[in-house]
Amino acid sequence: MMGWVNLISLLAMALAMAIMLGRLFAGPTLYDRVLAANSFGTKTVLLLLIFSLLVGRADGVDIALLYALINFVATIAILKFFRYRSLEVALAQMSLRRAIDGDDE
Amino acid sequence: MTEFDWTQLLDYSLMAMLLAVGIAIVRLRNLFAIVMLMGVYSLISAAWFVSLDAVDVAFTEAAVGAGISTVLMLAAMLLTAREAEPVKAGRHWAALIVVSVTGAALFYAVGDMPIYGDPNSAANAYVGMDYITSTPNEIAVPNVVTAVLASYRGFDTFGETVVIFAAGLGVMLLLGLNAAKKEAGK
Amino acid sequence: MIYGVSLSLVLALLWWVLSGYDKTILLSFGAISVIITMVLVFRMRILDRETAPFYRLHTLVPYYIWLGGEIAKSNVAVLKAALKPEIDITPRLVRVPVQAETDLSRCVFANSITLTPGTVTIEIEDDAFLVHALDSAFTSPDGFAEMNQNASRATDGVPS
Amino acid sequence: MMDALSLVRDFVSIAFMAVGIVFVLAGAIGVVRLPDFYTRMHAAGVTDTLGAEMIVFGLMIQAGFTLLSAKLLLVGFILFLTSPTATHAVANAAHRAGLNPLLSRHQPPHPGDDPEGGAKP
Repeated sequence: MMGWVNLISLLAMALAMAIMLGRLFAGPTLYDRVLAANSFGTKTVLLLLIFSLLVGRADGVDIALLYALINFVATIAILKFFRYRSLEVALAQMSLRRAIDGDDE
Repeated sequence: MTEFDWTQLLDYSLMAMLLAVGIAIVRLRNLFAIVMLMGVYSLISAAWFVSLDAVDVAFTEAAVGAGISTVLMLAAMLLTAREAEPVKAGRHWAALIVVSVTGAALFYAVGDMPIYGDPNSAANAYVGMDYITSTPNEIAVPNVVTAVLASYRGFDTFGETVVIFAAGLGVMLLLGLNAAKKEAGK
Repeated sequence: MIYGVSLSLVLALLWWVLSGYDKTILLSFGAISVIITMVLVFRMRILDRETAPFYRLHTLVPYYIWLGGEIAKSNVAVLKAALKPEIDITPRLVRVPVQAETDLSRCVFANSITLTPGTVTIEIEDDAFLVHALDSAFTSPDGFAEMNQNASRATDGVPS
Repeated sequence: MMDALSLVRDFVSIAFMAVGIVFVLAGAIGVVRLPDFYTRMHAAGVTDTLGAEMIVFGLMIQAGFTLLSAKLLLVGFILFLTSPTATHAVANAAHRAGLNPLLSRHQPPHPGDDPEGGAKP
Protein backbone atom coordinates (compact mmCIF):
# COMPACT_ATOMS: atom_id res chain seq x y z
CA MET A 1 0.00 0.00 0.00
CA MET A 2 2.80 2.44 0.88
CA GLY A 3 4.22 1.86 -2.55
CA TRP A 4 1.12 3.34 -4.14
CA VAL A 5 1.09 6.29 -1.79
CA ASN A 6 4.71 7.02 -2.57
CA LEU A 7 4.11 6.63 -6.28
CA ILE A 8 1.21 9.06 -6.23
CA SER A 9 3.19 11.57 -4.21
CA LEU A 10 6.11 11.13 -6.60
CA LEU A 11 3.92 12.02 -9.55
CA ALA A 12 2.33 14.90 -7.64
CA MET A 13 5.81 16.25 -7.00
CA ALA A 14 6.62 15.95 -10.69
CA LEU A 15 3.41 17.86 -11.44
CA ALA A 16 4.41 20.61 -9.00
CA MET A 17 7.81 20.79 -10.70
CA ALA A 18 6.11 21.15 -14.07
CA ILE A 19 3.90 23.95 -12.76
CA MET A 20 6.98 25.67 -11.39
CA LEU A 21 8.64 25.40 -14.80
CA GLY A 22 5.85 27.58 -16.17
CA ARG A 23 6.84 30.39 -13.81
CA LEU A 24 10.49 29.77 -14.58
CA PHE A 25 9.86 30.26 -18.29
CA ALA A 26 7.46 33.16 -17.95
CA GLY A 27 8.85 35.02 -14.93
CA PRO A 28 8.88 38.65 -15.95
CA THR A 29 11.74 39.66 -13.69
CA LEU A 30 14.95 37.92 -12.95
CA TYR A 31 14.05 37.52 -9.28
CA ASP A 32 10.97 35.55 -10.20
CA ARG A 33 13.23 33.16 -11.99
CA VAL A 34 15.68 32.84 -9.12
CA LEU A 35 12.79 32.21 -6.76
CA ALA A 36 11.26 29.62 -9.07
CA ALA A 37 14.61 27.89 -9.54
CA ASN A 38 15.15 27.72 -5.79
CA SER A 39 11.69 26.35 -5.20
CA PHE A 40 12.18 23.91 -8.05
CA GLY A 41 15.32 22.67 -6.33
CA THR A 42 13.42 22.09 -3.09
CA LYS A 43 10.86 20.05 -4.99
CA THR A 44 13.63 18.03 -6.65
CA VAL A 45 15.02 17.22 -3.22
CA LEU A 46 11.60 15.99 -2.10
CA LEU A 47 11.18 14.01 -5.32
CA LEU A 48 14.49 12.26 -4.75
CA LEU A 49 13.61 11.48 -1.13
CA ILE A 50 10.28 9.95 -2.09
CA PHE A 51 11.84 8.02 -4.96
CA SER A 52 14.59 6.54 -2.85
CA LEU A 53 12.07 5.31 -0.29
CA LEU A 54 9.81 4.00 -3.04
CA VAL A 55 12.48 1.79 -4.56
CA GLY A 56 14.06 1.09 -1.18
CA ARG A 57 17.56 2.38 -1.84
CA ALA A 58 19.21 4.74 0.56
CA ASP A 59 21.56 6.27 -2.03
CA GLY A 60 19.00 8.76 -3.23
CA VAL A 61 18.89 10.38 0.20
CA ASP A 62 22.57 11.28 -0.07
CA ILE A 63 21.98 12.88 -3.43
CA ALA A 64 19.03 14.78 -1.99
CA LEU A 65 21.23 16.07 0.81
CA LEU A 66 23.83 17.21 -1.69
CA TYR A 67 21.11 18.91 -3.70
CA ALA A 68 19.70 20.78 -0.76
CA LEU A 69 23.16 22.19 -0.07
CA ILE A 70 24.08 22.97 -3.67
CA ASN A 71 20.72 24.56 -4.35
CA PHE A 72 21.27 26.96 -1.49
CA VAL A 73 24.84 27.78 -2.50
CA ALA A 74 23.84 28.35 -6.13
CA THR A 75 20.98 30.67 -5.16
CA ILE A 76 23.23 32.73 -2.94
CA ALA A 77 25.95 32.81 -5.61
CA ILE A 78 23.51 34.06 -8.25
CA LEU A 79 22.19 36.76 -5.95
CA LYS A 80 25.65 37.88 -4.87
CA PHE A 81 26.51 38.12 -8.51
CA PHE A 82 23.56 40.37 -9.23
CA ARG A 83 24.18 42.51 -6.22
CA TYR A 84 27.77 43.27 -7.13
CA ARG A 85 27.68 42.55 -10.87
CA SER A 86 30.74 40.35 -10.49
CA LEU A 87 31.78 37.40 -8.43
CA GLU A 88 35.23 38.78 -7.83
CA VAL A 89 33.95 42.02 -6.38
CA ALA A 90 31.63 40.01 -4.17
CA LEU A 91 34.52 37.92 -2.90
CA ALA A 92 36.73 40.96 -2.43
CA GLN A 93 33.99 42.75 -0.48
CA MET A 94 33.61 39.74 1.74
CA SER A 95 37.31 39.53 2.50
CA LEU A 96 37.44 43.29 3.03
CA ARG A 97 34.59 43.08 5.51
CA ARG A 98 36.29 40.24 7.31
CA ALA A 99 39.50 42.24 7.51
CA ILE A 100 37.62 45.19 9.04
CA ASP A 101 35.81 42.95 11.50
CA GLY A 102 39.08 41.31 12.41
CA ASP A 103 40.64 44.67 13.23
CA ASP A 104 37.85 45.47 15.60
CA GLU A 105 38.42 42.40 17.70
CA MET B 1 5.83 -10.11 -19.43
CA THR B 2 6.43 -8.69 -16.01
CA GLU B 3 4.22 -6.32 -14.14
CA PHE B 4 4.13 -2.76 -15.41
CA ASP B 5 6.78 -0.70 -13.67
CA TRP B 6 4.98 2.45 -12.62
CA THR B 7 8.17 4.33 -11.88
CA GLN B 8 8.52 4.56 -15.65
CA LEU B 9 5.98 7.36 -15.43
CA LEU B 10 8.51 9.35 -13.45
CA ASP B 11 11.10 8.80 -16.18
CA TYR B 12 8.68 10.00 -18.83
CA SER B 13 7.66 13.09 -16.91
CA LEU B 14 11.28 13.96 -16.20
CA MET B 15 12.12 13.52 -19.89
CA ALA B 16 9.18 15.73 -20.85
CA MET B 17 10.46 18.39 -18.47
CA LEU B 18 13.96 18.08 -19.94
CA LEU B 19 12.51 18.61 -23.40
CA ALA B 20 10.50 21.63 -22.27
CA VAL B 21 13.53 23.19 -20.61
CA GLY B 22 15.64 22.52 -23.69
CA ILE B 23 13.13 24.22 -25.97
CA ALA B 24 12.89 27.15 -23.59
CA ILE B 25 16.68 27.51 -23.53
CA VAL B 26 16.71 27.68 -27.32
CA ARG B 27 13.84 30.15 -27.47
CA LEU B 28 14.82 32.59 -24.74
CA ARG B 29 17.03 35.60 -25.43
CA ASN B 30 17.81 36.62 -21.88
CA LEU B 31 21.14 35.05 -20.97
CA PHE B 32 20.63 35.16 -17.20
CA ALA B 33 17.42 33.22 -17.58
CA ILE B 34 19.24 30.72 -19.76
CA VAL B 35 21.95 30.19 -17.14
CA MET B 36 19.30 29.51 -14.56
CA LEU B 37 17.44 27.16 -16.85
CA MET B 38 20.64 25.25 -17.48
CA GLY B 39 21.03 24.78 -13.75
CA VAL B 40 17.48 23.49 -13.63
CA TYR B 41 18.23 21.24 -16.60
CA SER B 42 21.03 19.53 -14.77
CA LEU B 43 18.90 19.25 -11.64
CA ILE B 44 16.26 17.38 -13.63
CA SER B 45 18.77 15.21 -15.43
CA ALA B 46 20.47 14.28 -12.17
CA ALA B 47 17.10 13.25 -10.75
CA TRP B 48 16.63 11.16 -13.86
CA PHE B 49 20.03 9.52 -13.40
CA VAL B 50 19.02 8.53 -9.88
CA SER B 51 15.91 6.93 -11.27
CA LEU B 52 18.09 5.03 -13.77
CA ASP B 53 20.27 3.64 -10.96
CA ALA B 54 23.32 5.73 -11.92
CA VAL B 55 23.82 7.27 -8.49
CA ASP B 56 27.48 8.16 -9.00
CA VAL B 57 26.73 9.98 -12.24
CA ALA B 58 23.93 11.84 -10.51
CA PHE B 59 26.30 12.90 -7.76
CA THR B 60 28.72 14.35 -10.29
CA GLU B 61 25.96 15.97 -12.30
CA ALA B 62 24.51 17.63 -9.22
CA ALA B 63 27.85 18.97 -8.03
CA VAL B 64 29.28 20.02 -11.38
CA GLY B 65 26.19 20.75 -13.46
CA ALA B 66 24.01 22.53 -10.96
CA GLY B 67 26.66 24.00 -8.71
CA ILE B 68 29.96 24.85 -10.32
CA SER B 69 28.93 25.36 -13.92
CA THR B 70 26.20 27.84 -12.94
CA VAL B 71 28.78 29.95 -11.18
CA LEU B 72 31.25 29.56 -14.05
CA MET B 73 28.58 30.58 -16.57
CA LEU B 74 27.78 33.67 -14.53
CA ALA B 75 31.45 34.57 -14.42
CA ALA B 76 31.67 34.08 -18.18
CA MET B 77 28.67 36.33 -18.68
CA LEU B 78 30.64 39.22 -17.25
CA LEU B 79 32.59 39.23 -20.48
CA THR B 80 29.60 39.14 -22.83
CA ALA B 81 26.33 40.89 -23.44
CA ARG B 82 23.23 40.20 -21.39
CA GLU B 83 21.02 39.41 -24.36
CA ALA B 84 21.69 36.91 -27.11
CA GLU B 85 21.59 38.26 -30.64
CA PRO B 86 19.14 36.52 -32.93
CA VAL B 87 20.93 34.20 -35.33
CA LYS B 88 20.12 34.36 -39.02
CA ALA B 89 17.83 31.58 -40.13
CA GLY B 90 20.26 30.45 -42.83
CA ARG B 91 22.75 29.20 -40.29
CA HIS B 92 20.19 26.88 -38.72
CA TRP B 93 20.25 24.52 -41.67
CA ALA B 94 23.88 23.46 -41.28
CA ALA B 95 23.37 22.90 -37.56
CA LEU B 96 20.20 20.94 -38.20
CA ILE B 97 22.01 18.64 -40.64
CA VAL B 98 24.86 17.99 -38.19
CA VAL B 99 22.46 17.30 -35.37
CA SER B 100 20.27 15.00 -37.44
CA VAL B 101 23.23 12.97 -38.71
CA THR B 102 24.60 12.59 -35.17
CA GLY B 103 21.20 11.65 -33.85
CA ALA B 104 20.67 9.09 -36.59
CA ALA B 105 24.07 7.54 -35.88
CA LEU B 106 23.25 7.32 -32.17
CA PHE B 107 19.90 5.71 -32.88
CA TYR B 108 21.66 3.22 -35.16
CA ALA B 109 24.11 2.42 -32.37
CA VAL B 110 21.28 1.77 -29.90
CA GLY B 111 20.54 -1.43 -31.81
CA ASP B 112 23.90 -2.89 -30.75
CA MET B 113 23.52 -2.08 -27.09
CA PRO B 114 22.66 -4.82 -24.59
CA ILE B 115 19.23 -4.80 -23.04
CA TYR B 116 18.93 -2.63 -19.91
CA GLY B 117 20.04 -4.71 -16.95
CA ASP B 118 21.09 -7.73 -19.01
CA PRO B 119 23.26 -9.95 -16.77
CA ASN B 120 25.15 -11.36 -19.76
CA SER B 121 26.19 -8.05 -21.25
CA ALA B 122 29.87 -7.19 -21.58
CA ALA B 123 29.78 -4.69 -18.74
CA ASN B 124 28.40 -7.22 -16.27
CA ALA B 125 30.08 -10.44 -17.38
CA TYR B 126 33.88 -10.13 -17.18
CA VAL B 127 36.05 -8.21 -14.71
CA GLY B 128 33.11 -6.26 -13.33
CA MET B 129 31.90 -9.25 -11.37
CA ASP B 130 35.43 -9.92 -10.11
CA TYR B 131 35.71 -6.43 -8.75
CA ILE B 132 32.34 -6.66 -7.08
CA THR B 133 33.10 -9.99 -5.42
CA SER B 134 36.69 -9.33 -4.39
CA THR B 135 36.58 -5.69 -3.32
CA PRO B 136 35.07 -6.28 0.15
CA ASN B 137 37.84 -8.80 0.93
CA GLU B 138 40.82 -7.07 -0.61
CA ILE B 139 40.01 -3.44 0.18
CA ALA B 140 37.84 -2.34 3.06
CA VAL B 141 36.25 0.55 1.17
CA PRO B 142 32.54 -0.18 0.67
CA ASN B 143 32.14 1.76 -2.57
CA VAL B 144 33.35 -0.36 -5.49
CA VAL B 145 33.82 2.59 -7.82
CA THR B 146 36.07 4.29 -5.27
CA ALA B 147 38.06 1.10 -4.81
CA VAL B 148 38.56 0.70 -8.56
CA LEU B 149 39.56 4.32 -9.07
CA ALA B 150 41.82 4.73 -6.08
CA SER B 151 43.37 1.29 -5.76
CA TYR B 152 43.05 -1.06 -8.74
CA ARG B 153 43.61 1.79 -11.17
CA GLY B 154 45.53 3.96 -8.75
CA PHE B 155 48.33 4.99 -11.11
CA ASP B 156 45.83 5.82 -13.82
CA THR B 157 43.88 8.05 -11.46
CA PHE B 158 47.09 9.64 -10.22
CA GLY B 159 48.00 10.57 -13.79
CA GLU B 160 44.56 12.01 -14.43
CA THR B 161 44.75 14.07 -11.27
CA VAL B 162 48.14 15.45 -12.24
CA VAL B 163 46.82 16.41 -15.68
CA ILE B 164 43.78 18.15 -14.22
CA PHE B 165 45.89 19.94 -11.63
CA ALA B 166 48.29 21.16 -14.33
CA ALA B 167 45.38 22.34 -16.46
CA GLY B 168 43.88 24.20 -13.53
CA LEU B 169 47.20 25.85 -12.74
CA GLY B 170 47.59 26.86 -16.38
CA VAL B 171 44.13 28.42 -16.48
CA MET B 172 44.81 30.32 -13.27
CA LEU B 173 48.10 31.63 -14.62
CA LEU B 174 46.48 32.66 -17.90
CA LEU B 175 43.61 34.45 -16.19
CA GLY B 176 45.93 36.20 -13.79
CA LEU B 177 43.77 35.89 -10.69
CA ASN B 178 46.57 37.35 -8.62
CA ALA B 179 46.51 40.65 -10.49
CA ALA B 180 42.74 40.87 -10.17
CA LYS B 181 42.98 40.33 -6.44
CA LYS B 182 45.54 43.11 -6.10
CA GLU B 183 43.30 45.44 -8.05
CA ALA B 184 40.27 44.62 -5.91
CA GLY B 185 42.25 45.03 -2.71
CA LYS B 186 43.23 48.61 -3.50
CA MET C 1 36.99 24.70 25.16
CA ILE C 2 33.39 23.59 25.62
CA TYR C 3 32.70 24.87 22.10
CA GLY C 4 35.51 22.76 20.69
CA VAL C 5 34.34 19.59 22.42
CA SER C 6 30.70 20.08 21.44
CA LEU C 7 31.62 20.92 17.83
CA SER C 8 33.79 17.81 17.49
CA LEU C 9 31.05 15.65 18.97
CA VAL C 10 28.52 17.04 16.53
CA LEU C 11 30.92 16.61 13.60
CA ALA C 12 31.61 12.99 14.57
CA LEU C 13 27.92 12.27 14.88
CA LEU C 14 27.31 13.90 11.51
CA TRP C 15 30.02 11.81 9.89
CA TRP C 16 28.64 8.63 11.34
CA VAL C 17 25.04 9.39 10.36
CA LEU C 18 26.02 10.29 6.81
CA SER C 19 28.23 7.26 6.25
CA GLY C 20 26.72 4.61 8.49
CA TYR C 21 29.95 2.59 8.49
CA ASP C 22 31.12 0.51 11.40
CA LYS C 23 34.47 -0.96 10.32
CA THR C 24 37.50 0.14 12.30
CA ILE C 25 39.52 1.46 9.38
CA LEU C 26 36.63 3.54 8.06
CA LEU C 27 35.85 4.92 11.49
CA SER C 28 39.48 5.96 11.81
CA PHE C 29 39.16 7.83 8.50
CA GLY C 30 36.19 9.63 9.99
CA ALA C 31 38.15 10.48 13.12
CA ILE C 32 40.97 11.87 10.97
CA SER C 33 38.58 14.07 9.03
CA VAL C 34 37.04 15.40 12.24
CA ILE C 35 40.52 16.20 13.57
CA ILE C 36 41.48 18.00 10.35
CA THR C 37 38.29 20.05 10.48
CA MET C 38 38.93 21.00 14.08
CA VAL C 39 42.51 22.04 13.26
CA LEU C 40 41.19 24.24 10.45
CA VAL C 41 38.54 25.75 12.70
CA PHE C 42 41.13 26.55 15.35
CA ARG C 43 43.50 28.07 12.82
CA MET C 44 40.72 30.22 11.36
CA ARG C 45 39.78 31.33 14.89
CA ILE C 46 36.08 31.14 14.21
CA LEU C 47 35.31 28.93 17.17
CA ASP C 48 32.87 30.89 19.28
CA ARG C 49 29.27 30.82 20.35
CA GLU C 50 28.07 31.39 16.80
CA THR C 51 29.97 28.44 15.35
CA ALA C 52 28.79 26.07 18.05
CA PRO C 53 25.43 27.36 19.30
CA PHE C 54 24.59 24.17 21.16
CA TYR C 55 24.59 25.67 24.60
CA ARG C 56 21.06 27.01 24.14
CA LEU C 57 19.43 23.91 22.73
CA HIS C 58 17.17 23.56 25.75
CA THR C 59 15.53 26.91 24.99
CA LEU C 60 15.86 26.88 21.20
CA VAL C 61 14.04 23.59 20.75
CA PRO C 62 10.85 24.69 22.56
CA TYR C 63 11.02 27.97 20.67
CA TYR C 64 11.10 26.21 17.31
CA ILE C 65 8.25 23.93 18.35
CA TRP C 66 6.21 27.03 19.21
CA LEU C 67 7.25 28.55 15.89
CA GLY C 68 6.11 25.38 14.13
CA GLY C 69 2.60 25.99 15.43
CA GLU C 70 2.68 29.57 14.16
CA ILE C 71 3.98 28.37 10.79
CA ALA C 72 1.15 25.86 10.48
CA LYS C 73 -1.46 28.52 11.27
CA SER C 74 -0.19 31.07 8.79
CA ASN C 75 0.39 28.37 6.17
CA VAL C 76 -3.32 27.64 6.11
CA ALA C 77 -4.06 31.35 5.72
CA VAL C 78 -1.66 31.69 2.79
CA LEU C 79 -3.08 28.55 1.25
CA LYS C 80 -6.57 30.04 1.37
CA ALA C 81 -5.34 33.30 -0.14
CA ALA C 82 -3.55 31.54 -2.97
CA LEU C 83 -6.29 29.11 -3.87
CA LYS C 84 -9.31 31.42 -3.78
CA PRO C 85 -10.91 31.46 -7.21
CA GLU C 86 -10.70 35.25 -7.20
CA ILE C 87 -7.43 36.55 -5.82
CA ASP C 88 -8.22 39.22 -3.26
CA ILE C 89 -5.22 40.37 -1.29
CA THR C 90 -3.79 43.59 0.07
CA PRO C 91 0.01 43.34 0.17
CA ARG C 92 1.62 45.52 2.82
CA LEU C 93 5.10 46.80 3.56
CA VAL C 94 5.54 47.39 7.28
CA ARG C 95 8.39 48.39 9.54
CA VAL C 96 8.71 46.12 12.54
CA PRO C 97 10.62 47.49 15.53
CA VAL C 98 13.20 45.10 16.93
CA GLN C 99 14.45 44.80 20.46
CA ALA C 100 17.34 42.39 20.60
CA GLU C 101 20.48 42.14 22.64
CA THR C 102 22.66 40.18 20.28
CA ASP C 103 23.08 39.56 16.59
CA LEU C 104 22.09 35.94 17.08
CA SER C 105 18.74 36.90 18.51
CA ARG C 106 18.13 39.43 15.69
CA CYS C 107 19.02 36.75 13.20
CA VAL C 108 16.67 34.21 14.76
CA PHE C 109 13.87 36.77 14.84
CA ALA C 110 14.35 37.76 11.19
CA ASN C 111 14.52 34.13 10.19
CA SER C 112 11.34 33.39 12.09
CA ILE C 113 9.51 36.18 10.28
CA THR C 114 10.66 34.80 6.96
CA LEU C 115 9.86 31.21 7.90
CA THR C 116 6.29 32.14 8.72
CA PRO C 117 4.54 32.19 5.38
CA GLY C 118 2.82 35.45 4.54
CA THR C 119 5.63 37.60 5.93
CA VAL C 120 9.16 38.00 4.62
CA THR C 121 11.93 40.19 6.00
CA ILE C 122 13.26 42.13 3.05
CA GLU C 123 15.59 44.62 4.66
CA ILE C 124 17.45 44.74 7.94
CA GLU C 125 17.97 48.15 9.49
CA ASP C 126 19.51 49.23 12.76
CA ASP C 127 16.51 48.89 15.01
CA ALA C 128 13.80 47.66 12.68
CA PHE C 129 13.06 45.19 9.93
CA LEU C 130 11.25 46.01 6.73
CA VAL C 131 8.68 43.26 6.31
CA HIS C 132 6.55 42.49 3.31
CA ALA C 133 3.25 40.83 4.09
CA LEU C 134 0.98 39.05 1.69
CA ASP C 135 -2.16 40.48 3.22
CA SER C 136 -3.02 43.09 5.80
CA ALA C 137 -4.22 40.25 8.01
CA PHE C 138 -0.63 39.19 8.64
CA THR C 139 0.66 42.49 10.01
CA SER C 140 -0.60 42.61 13.57
CA PRO C 141 2.02 44.37 15.73
CA ASP C 142 1.18 42.18 18.72
CA GLY C 143 2.11 39.04 16.82
CA PHE C 144 5.50 40.46 15.87
CA ALA C 145 6.15 41.65 19.42
CA GLU C 146 5.31 38.23 20.82
CA MET C 147 7.61 36.53 18.34
CA ASN C 148 10.40 39.00 19.13
CA GLN C 149 10.03 38.37 22.85
CA ASN C 150 10.07 34.62 22.44
CA ALA C 151 13.05 34.73 20.08
CA SER C 152 15.20 36.84 22.37
CA ARG C 153 14.22 34.74 25.37
CA ALA C 154 15.28 31.62 23.52
CA THR C 155 18.63 32.97 22.35
CA ASP C 156 19.73 35.41 25.05
CA GLY C 157 17.82 34.08 28.01
CA VAL C 158 16.45 37.52 28.86
CA PRO C 159 12.91 38.63 28.06
CA SER C 160 13.44 42.01 26.45
CA MET D 1 -0.83 -6.86 17.07
CA MET D 2 2.14 -6.07 14.88
CA ASP D 3 -0.16 -5.69 11.92
CA ALA D 4 -2.39 -3.19 13.66
CA LEU D 5 0.65 -1.17 14.71
CA SER D 6 2.07 -1.03 11.22
CA LEU D 7 -1.36 -0.12 9.85
CA VAL D 8 -1.55 2.83 12.22
CA ARG D 9 1.96 3.85 11.20
CA ASP D 10 1.02 3.68 7.55
CA PHE D 11 -2.04 5.81 8.09
CA VAL D 12 -0.13 8.47 10.02
CA SER D 13 2.48 8.53 7.29
CA ILE D 14 -0.17 8.80 4.57
CA ALA D 15 -1.84 11.65 6.42
CA PHE D 16 1.44 13.57 6.74
CA MET D 17 2.35 13.05 3.12
CA ALA D 18 -1.10 13.97 1.84
CA VAL D 19 -1.01 17.25 3.75
CA GLY D 20 2.50 17.90 2.48
CA ILE D 21 1.53 17.27 -1.12
CA VAL D 22 -1.49 19.54 -0.85
CA PHE D 23 0.75 22.31 0.45
CA VAL D 24 3.43 21.77 -2.21
CA LEU D 25 0.90 21.80 -5.04
CA ALA D 26 -0.91 24.81 -3.60
CA GLY D 27 2.39 26.64 -3.31
CA ALA D 28 3.22 25.89 -6.93
CA ILE D 29 -0.21 27.06 -8.06
CA GLY D 30 0.16 30.18 -5.95
CA VAL D 31 3.52 30.95 -7.50
CA VAL D 32 1.92 30.87 -10.93
CA ARG D 33 -1.24 32.77 -9.99
CA LEU D 34 -0.24 35.59 -7.69
CA PRO D 35 0.27 39.00 -9.24
CA ASP D 36 3.78 40.21 -8.42
CA PHE D 37 7.16 38.99 -7.28
CA TYR D 38 6.80 39.71 -3.58
CA THR D 39 3.48 37.95 -3.30
CA ARG D 40 4.77 34.94 -5.21
CA MET D 41 7.58 34.74 -2.71
CA HIS D 42 5.06 33.97 0.03
CA ALA D 43 3.52 31.17 -1.99
CA ALA D 44 6.95 29.65 -2.53
CA GLY D 45 7.48 29.86 1.23
CA VAL D 46 4.48 27.60 1.79
CA THR D 47 6.17 24.90 -0.25
CA ASP D 48 9.47 25.34 1.49
CA THR D 49 8.23 25.15 5.06
CA LEU D 50 5.18 23.12 5.81
CA GLY D 51 4.99 21.19 2.54
CA ALA D 52 8.58 20.01 2.62
CA GLU D 53 8.65 19.28 6.34
CA MET D 54 5.40 17.34 6.25
CA ILE D 55 6.64 15.12 3.44
CA VAL D 56 9.95 14.55 5.21
CA PHE D 57 8.13 13.60 8.42
CA GLY D 58 5.84 11.26 6.53
CA LEU D 59 8.83 9.54 4.97
CA MET D 60 10.56 9.34 8.34
CA ILE D 61 7.58 7.53 9.81
CA GLN D 62 7.76 5.09 6.91
CA ALA D 63 11.48 4.52 7.38
CA GLY D 64 11.09 3.79 11.07
CA PHE D 65 13.83 4.24 13.64
CA THR D 66 16.85 3.73 11.38
CA LEU D 67 19.87 5.55 10.07
CA LEU D 68 17.87 6.43 6.96
CA SER D 69 15.44 8.29 9.15
CA ALA D 70 18.30 10.24 10.69
CA LYS D 71 19.43 11.25 7.22
CA LEU D 72 15.92 12.33 6.34
CA LEU D 73 15.82 14.41 9.50
CA LEU D 74 19.10 16.01 8.45
CA VAL D 75 17.68 16.89 5.03
CA GLY D 76 14.60 18.37 6.67
CA PHE D 77 16.78 20.36 9.06
CA ILE D 78 18.92 21.74 6.23
CA LEU D 79 15.83 22.74 4.27
CA PHE D 80 14.42 24.37 7.39
CA LEU D 81 17.59 26.39 7.90
CA THR D 82 18.38 27.33 4.31
CA SER D 83 14.98 28.12 2.85
CA PRO D 84 14.28 31.30 4.87
CA THR D 85 17.82 32.48 4.23
CA ALA D 86 17.43 31.96 0.49
CA THR D 87 14.01 33.62 0.48
CA HIS D 88 15.36 36.60 2.39
CA ALA D 89 18.33 36.82 0.03
CA VAL D 90 16.09 36.89 -3.04
CA ALA D 91 13.75 39.44 -1.48
CA ASN D 92 16.58 41.63 -0.28
CA ALA D 93 18.28 41.55 -3.67
CA ALA D 94 15.04 42.48 -5.41
CA HIS D 95 14.44 45.30 -2.93
CA ARG D 96 17.96 46.67 -3.31
CA ALA D 97 17.60 46.50 -7.08
CA GLY D 98 14.61 48.78 -6.78
CA LEU D 99 11.81 46.40 -7.62
CA ASN D 100 8.75 48.04 -6.14
CA PRO D 101 6.16 45.84 -4.52
CA LEU D 102 2.54 46.06 -5.49
CA LEU D 103 0.87 47.60 -2.48
CA SER D 104 -2.64 48.45 -3.53
CA ARG D 105 -5.54 46.15 -3.03
CA HIS D 106 -5.30 43.62 -5.77
CA GLN D 107 -8.37 42.16 -7.35
CA PRO D 108 -9.11 40.33 -10.54
CA PRO D 109 -9.76 40.26 -13.53
CA HIS D 110 -6.77 38.23 -14.34
CA PRO D 111 -3.38 39.67 -13.56
CA GLY D 112 -1.85 40.39 -16.91
CA ASP D 113 1.74 39.42 -16.29
CA ASP D 114 2.70 38.82 -19.82
CA PRO D 115 5.45 36.31 -20.39
CA GLU D 116 8.33 37.88 -22.24
CA GLY D 117 8.38 35.12 -24.79
CA GLY D 118 9.37 31.54 -24.24
CA ALA D 119 7.60 28.26 -24.55
CA LYS D 120 5.06 27.17 -21.99
CA PRO D 121 4.90 23.45 -21.52
